[in-house]
Amino acid sequence: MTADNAIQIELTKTPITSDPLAARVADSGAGATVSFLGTVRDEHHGRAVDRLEYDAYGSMAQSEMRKIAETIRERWSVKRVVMVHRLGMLEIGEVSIGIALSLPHRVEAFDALRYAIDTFKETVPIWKREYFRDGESIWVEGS
Amino acid sequence: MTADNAIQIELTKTPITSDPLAARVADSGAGATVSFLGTVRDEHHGRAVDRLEYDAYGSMAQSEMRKIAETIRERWSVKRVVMVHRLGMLEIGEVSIGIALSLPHRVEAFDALRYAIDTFKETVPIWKREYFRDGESIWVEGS
Amino acid sequence: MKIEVLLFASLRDRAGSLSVAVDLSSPQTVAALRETIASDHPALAPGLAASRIAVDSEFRDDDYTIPAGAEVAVIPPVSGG
Amino acid sequence: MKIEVLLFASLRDRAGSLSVAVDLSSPQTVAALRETIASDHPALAPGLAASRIAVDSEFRDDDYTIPAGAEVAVIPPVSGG
Repeated sequence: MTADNAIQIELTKTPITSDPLAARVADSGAGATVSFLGTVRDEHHGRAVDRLEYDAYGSMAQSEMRKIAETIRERWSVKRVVMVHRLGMLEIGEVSIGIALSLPHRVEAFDALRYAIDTFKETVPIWKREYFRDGESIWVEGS
Repeated sequence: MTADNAIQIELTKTPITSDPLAARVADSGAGATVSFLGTVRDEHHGRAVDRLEYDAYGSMAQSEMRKIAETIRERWSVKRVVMVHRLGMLEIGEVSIGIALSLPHRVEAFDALRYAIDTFKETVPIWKREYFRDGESIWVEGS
Repeated sequence: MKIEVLLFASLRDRAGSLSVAVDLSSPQTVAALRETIASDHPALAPGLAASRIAVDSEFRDDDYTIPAGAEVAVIPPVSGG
Repeated sequence: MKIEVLLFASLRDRAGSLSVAVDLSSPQTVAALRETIASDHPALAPGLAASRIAVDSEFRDDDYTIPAGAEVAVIPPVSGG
């Protein structure tokens, strides 16, 4: 059902950069590539954040990520999709999640991308721990 | 009204790569970065395409691109935006347009990105000439 | 049936461990699992109520019967992305 | 008023040049410009009808009066992106 490299799923402890993401979904039949990067912000509800930690239920996270990729390929004319989430400790400005997908035409691109990130935030078992500047840290549950 | 580098507009004869685009809109207050890349497809309405040429009314193209950038910063909470269009001759798979923007939260990202590319295709005076494999070439007018 | 239940995020901190063992009597449903964890580990009860249960990496409703040897996990509301 | 009108895409090919010169009599509106180009350069008439007129890099309606020294261009439907 899926061509070589049509779906690429990764959990990684090393920094995510955007260029390889877009390049990894290149396809001669694709006229549009869209990508989403989530980056660590310096505040959360007005409270200064120093850094974040992400933990995952790895095997299930990868299986839920794959489901999202398969769904967007079934529902829209997505050619290729790459979905990467960072784990471990992240500094401000670092990329926590990267999603890129390629399609023949742009019209479906935005709905497919929005579905991917919205669904990711509901179903993929990954949790964020926020380390505030004031020294406290909390697990965030729900987004 | 606009911070340093909040709006970056370019017409370029050199290849566009995606990484610098996302990196160029990085902002410590931004939690989401989205990008759109348009790439040259190998066919148009079923007819094999060898390459494309883009020509622009340069000064006006830049002014219309700037208007789009200013509008998305006014209408949505866009922090930074970069908008680049390639001119001259392009091979299959090369990037013709790149738009990247950063925002505090993802919710507005997709509408802002869609508005930017849709409006670009209506208002920015740039024209595409398609060179078909059968030897013919035509200026495309309207998308 | 003995089950090792995987914990994550705040539940892991509350339990002070990566998992808890429960002895599940018949019927071996997700509902029964929830009740057993809550009574054996009261500190987990509030977080558990807000969590979903995954069996072999699939979210399962309360009436689902847990097969022997399954990998079971409590999934608090996720916050990745 | 003499105006050098910039051409692009297929209009440039049809004219065989990057621009055409027109001598615009009063009133110097965009509508008058359209009529003058079409009558002086009949080959441009069909493409012109489908095009917008830009004056000093702004799209302008037919009733707009073109100021002296303005940069004027015929903008066929665009196809960038």
